[in-house]
Amino acid sequence: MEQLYQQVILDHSKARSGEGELDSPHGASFQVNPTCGDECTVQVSLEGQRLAQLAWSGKGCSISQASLSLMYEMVDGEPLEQAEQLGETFRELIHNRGHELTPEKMELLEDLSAFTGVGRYSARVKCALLGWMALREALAQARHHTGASGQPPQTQA
Amino acid sequence: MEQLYQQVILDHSKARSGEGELDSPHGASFQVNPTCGDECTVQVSLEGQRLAQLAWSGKGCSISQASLSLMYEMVDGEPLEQAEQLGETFRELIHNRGHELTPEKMELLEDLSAFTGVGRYSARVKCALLGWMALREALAQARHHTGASGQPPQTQA
Amino acid sequence: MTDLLDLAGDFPLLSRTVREGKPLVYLDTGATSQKPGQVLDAERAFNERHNAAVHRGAHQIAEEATEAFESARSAVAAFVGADFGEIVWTKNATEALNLVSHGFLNASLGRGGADAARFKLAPGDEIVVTELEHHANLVPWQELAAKTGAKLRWIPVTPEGRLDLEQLSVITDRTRVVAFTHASNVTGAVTEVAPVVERAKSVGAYTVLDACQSAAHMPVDLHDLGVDFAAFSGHKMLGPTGVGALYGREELLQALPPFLTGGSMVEVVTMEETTFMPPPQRFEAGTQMVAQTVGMHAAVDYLSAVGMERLAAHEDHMGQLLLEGLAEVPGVRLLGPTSSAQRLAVIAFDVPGVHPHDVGQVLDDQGIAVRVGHHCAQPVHRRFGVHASTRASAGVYTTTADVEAFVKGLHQVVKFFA
Amino acid sequence: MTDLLDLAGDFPLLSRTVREGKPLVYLDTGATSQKPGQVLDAERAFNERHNAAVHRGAHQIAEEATEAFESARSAVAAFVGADFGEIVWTKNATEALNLVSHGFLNASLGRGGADAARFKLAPGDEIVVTELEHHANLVPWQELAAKTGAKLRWIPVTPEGRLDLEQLSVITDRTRVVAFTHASNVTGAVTEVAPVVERAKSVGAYTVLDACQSAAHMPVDLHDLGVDFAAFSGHKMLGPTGVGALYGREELLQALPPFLTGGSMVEVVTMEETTFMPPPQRFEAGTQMVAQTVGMHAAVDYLSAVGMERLAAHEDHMGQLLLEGLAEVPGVRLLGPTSSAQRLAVIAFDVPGVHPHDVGQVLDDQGIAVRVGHHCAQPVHRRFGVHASTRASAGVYTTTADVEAFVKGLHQVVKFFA
Ligand SMILES: Cc1ncc(COP(=O)(O)O)c(C=O)c1O
Ligand SMILES: Cc1ncc(COP(=O)(O)O)c(C=O)c1O
Repeated sequence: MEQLYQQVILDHSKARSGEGELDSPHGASFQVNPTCGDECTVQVSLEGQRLAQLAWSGKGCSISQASLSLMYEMVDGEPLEQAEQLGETFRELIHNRGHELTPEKMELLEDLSAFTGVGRYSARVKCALLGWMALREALAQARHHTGASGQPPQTQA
Repeated sequence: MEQLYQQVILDHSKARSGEGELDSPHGASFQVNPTCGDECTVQVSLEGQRLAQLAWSGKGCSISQASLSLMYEMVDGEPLEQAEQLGETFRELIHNRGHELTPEKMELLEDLSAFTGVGRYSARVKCALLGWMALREALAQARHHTGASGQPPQTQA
Repeated sequence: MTDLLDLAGDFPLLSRTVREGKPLVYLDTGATSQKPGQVLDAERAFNERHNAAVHRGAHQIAEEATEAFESARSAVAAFVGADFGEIVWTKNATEALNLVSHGFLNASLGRGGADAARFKLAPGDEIVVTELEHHANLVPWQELAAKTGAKLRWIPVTPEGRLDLEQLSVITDRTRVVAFTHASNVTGAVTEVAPVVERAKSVGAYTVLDACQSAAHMPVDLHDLGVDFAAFSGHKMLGPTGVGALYGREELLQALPPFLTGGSMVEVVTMEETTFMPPPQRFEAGTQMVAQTVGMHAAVDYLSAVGMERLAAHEDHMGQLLLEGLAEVPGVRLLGPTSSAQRLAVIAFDVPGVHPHDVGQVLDDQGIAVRVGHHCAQPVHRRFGVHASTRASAGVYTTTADVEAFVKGLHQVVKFFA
Repeated sequence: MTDLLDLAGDFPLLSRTVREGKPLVYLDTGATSQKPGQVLDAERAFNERHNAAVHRGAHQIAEEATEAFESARSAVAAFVGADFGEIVWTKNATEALNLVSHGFLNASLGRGGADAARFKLAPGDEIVVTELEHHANLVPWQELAAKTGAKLRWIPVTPEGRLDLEQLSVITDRTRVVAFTHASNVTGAVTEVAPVVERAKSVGAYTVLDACQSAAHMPVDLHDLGVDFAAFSGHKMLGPTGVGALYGREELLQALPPFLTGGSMVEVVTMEETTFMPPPQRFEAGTQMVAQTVGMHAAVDYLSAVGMERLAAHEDHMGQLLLEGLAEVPGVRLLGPTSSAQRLAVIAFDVPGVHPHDVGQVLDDQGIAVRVGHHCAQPVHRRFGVHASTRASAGVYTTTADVEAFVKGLHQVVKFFA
């Protein structure tokens, strides 16, 4: 249990950094985890190739809420490409059935590496990724809206 | 095989006594055996409490055709009650899984006793009874039509 | 003292371990039951000896398969107090409920001739459901309403999680159908059927009972209950997945237009048109789940051998222990009646501040299998002001040791997330 | 010389005897296939170890059940040349075909929003089927036509029992759907799919392929065939009863409105309305036939291990022997192509003057199981001027001894009724 519920996860599930709403987002996405009905909305606005602002709201388990909170901390204000790459790496980690990725990738993930254990529980994979699915869709929408160049990467959920 | 296909069955399946059509029947019934799509129509007209005339048409296997042909020979012109009782006894025989009924009943059945073996083959039960189901419905209709008294017996198919 | 049952040994899955060697404590029977060896053996024996196309072949195995299939129908009919011809096989209860709602739809679209006119719905008509329903007995009626222009109304739920029988005035002269659950898969509340049926009859509405939870956990006699239609699933009552049944009063099945169409439910087919067989065949299109009906036959035989009264008493006892244990855990909120009277051993609850997923995970880590989420019943969760819950549900094989492990586990949960 | 297979030993039922000790000669695979021990073992192992509610639980067994269920989907998808998300579980092929026809109906009734508008039918539109169809791919389209006002038309059949590809002009600009069989369960004819798909595409019509017989007896690659939808059944391809599948091109499944509604296919449910999940879940309402999907997984694994090319070559050889044997029996009339090219080992015939029931009975008496009747395809029988026929059909386990017994038995039939 302690391996799954790392302290950073428990902390972030309460801290909920970045919870809120944007006034006029460029992109937004609402996602539901049909297993449990958990929901989240992620909103983004861009400035050129930068994810200028992110806000989220949602209800869900500690894993999903912590994932959103940490996502906010790590991608808000960052270059789009970096945010998207982080998302891909995080997806890879969660699909890795509880095993770590290469040291370089684990370093890139910083605190998100606390989610390594989630991959052992296939029913929780969606919890960890729900916010990131919303981010991907919101960014795709925002790019479309603002005409920001670059394709959002097309990969597995 | 010889037990199932008694000579009287093979003969009647070719003889087809009573095949034809009535001009203005008091009752008629069309029945389908959904297993094989076999069909038959039985028409009757009454005179008081007597089954004055019966005619049938149909396509089907030797069992079903012989059953119709013998039915014609045994009930045409007979009192309604007798025809209906014969039908009930025949039904009982066919549902008896290949065993004979009491000697009295077997006697009542006359040539129809050749169908005893059919009861061993549950898939053929419907073949043997198709015409008799049609007779029952046709008679019920005819009674209703002509106001002939007496209730058609309500029993299992 | 209740005569406690000791049947876990009949259920092979219950002897397995999970999460690195922990004995399994299975408290998710409300979702799906485990199957006794007797059921698995019956299915296998059928497949090894009697498997063939039903109602079709002239050969011996086809005859045997047909007899096995129809004798399963007759056993299941007897088990729920119905006649042979009143039971239609479906793949699950959900299909059974859809079969009824689509029967009404087809009648409304002009199918089924004069006989089916009684099932026609149009704007001005109303369909009544309840706030307690599983999605399976809600969404099909929403769809029917949307397609016919009928209006959907519903009976509310009391703070205890029961149908509010004071509110039966929702059923009016406009009501054509009343669809309601016999037992809630969230609150465990068992519905008092009589007043609902009485009210529905008094306005000429048809009744559709979701007997999914009840048929598995208490004696059910559908003729006594007097409903028009009812649905239940094999996998909830020790039977295989992939088989369920619709009950319909004979006279109604005679008049209801078919739903799925195809082979084995037709009489005469030309390119232009088709005539249909009488029920139950009219509703059984295509090759049926024959081996699974044989398994379901074995399941109702097993249940009958145990005796549904004894089973209910055993589960009632387990329910009481679960309720008592839950009451000991600080802060935990029960969603449903607090006493085991008129209630199944289906115990849903909220641990404030801890999401059900996290509750379930910590229990799972101790080998305890419960259900978390909305249990396919979002409205009743909304009624209780929560989004999801954790649910422990007992079965004929549940033991006091299972309950003790669960209560201990729940204390652990509260401690972990404190 | 074909590499003949020798697999009967894998199939427990084939070693039984019938009619007082006669070895069973099973030539009714076209109706339903027998199942190898591998399939029965896989299903049983699932039930004994991994049975739980799928897509719902947080506990270990529920995770395992979900993985088993979804990995079966992926195996079946690969087997028919489809993508994972393009396979929807159904109880049989009939349900799969109804799912598509009801998707069109629901769209026509205004369900499914703007996305579904492409599936709307109205008077003036046409649906094209063929005279060769099994009732499962005919009656649902008759129903759809009756409910939407669309007109049903059909492609005729050649004297040999093949789709008449000279008559594809039946498909016109008015055609919205073309539903046709990949292989006839009566004549055995395998359809040349490309010209039909090409013609349908050229007029913007959707194609629906009945792959029930083909998927079980020859390599099938649905992407290569380019059809929009396809249906098949587990029980015909060595798998369990109670499971089948719909294939739909991803883009189309995304747009098609749901059919059965209930649990596990919804996102947000209020009393007033419901939003639905993406495919394939949108089409999988209620508890699924999970154990049966696991059995079907084992079946396609078995078939793949044999190799569908080898299986087809083996069955082709059996088909040739059956055709040769039949030709020797005086007076017997074949309903279907006389050569085994582009044809399955499904051999229907008429013995003039002897009703199929009687043919079947005399064969059965010798332990030979064949199918008699209209085989759920009345129109093609009418086309041949007969009411019913006798059909022998081979499978992967059929041996030359089976064929010899059959031919000998048929001589017996002719003698008996001479
Ligand atoms: C060609 C064809 N189509 C459809 C079906 C229907 O399949 P099922 O009965 O499994 O739904 C069958 C088999 O009965 C068939 O042979
Ligand atoms: C009360 C109730 N109704 C309906 C259903 C639906 O049953 P199934 O999923 O077997 O169709 C369930 C179970 O999921 C249930 O608990």
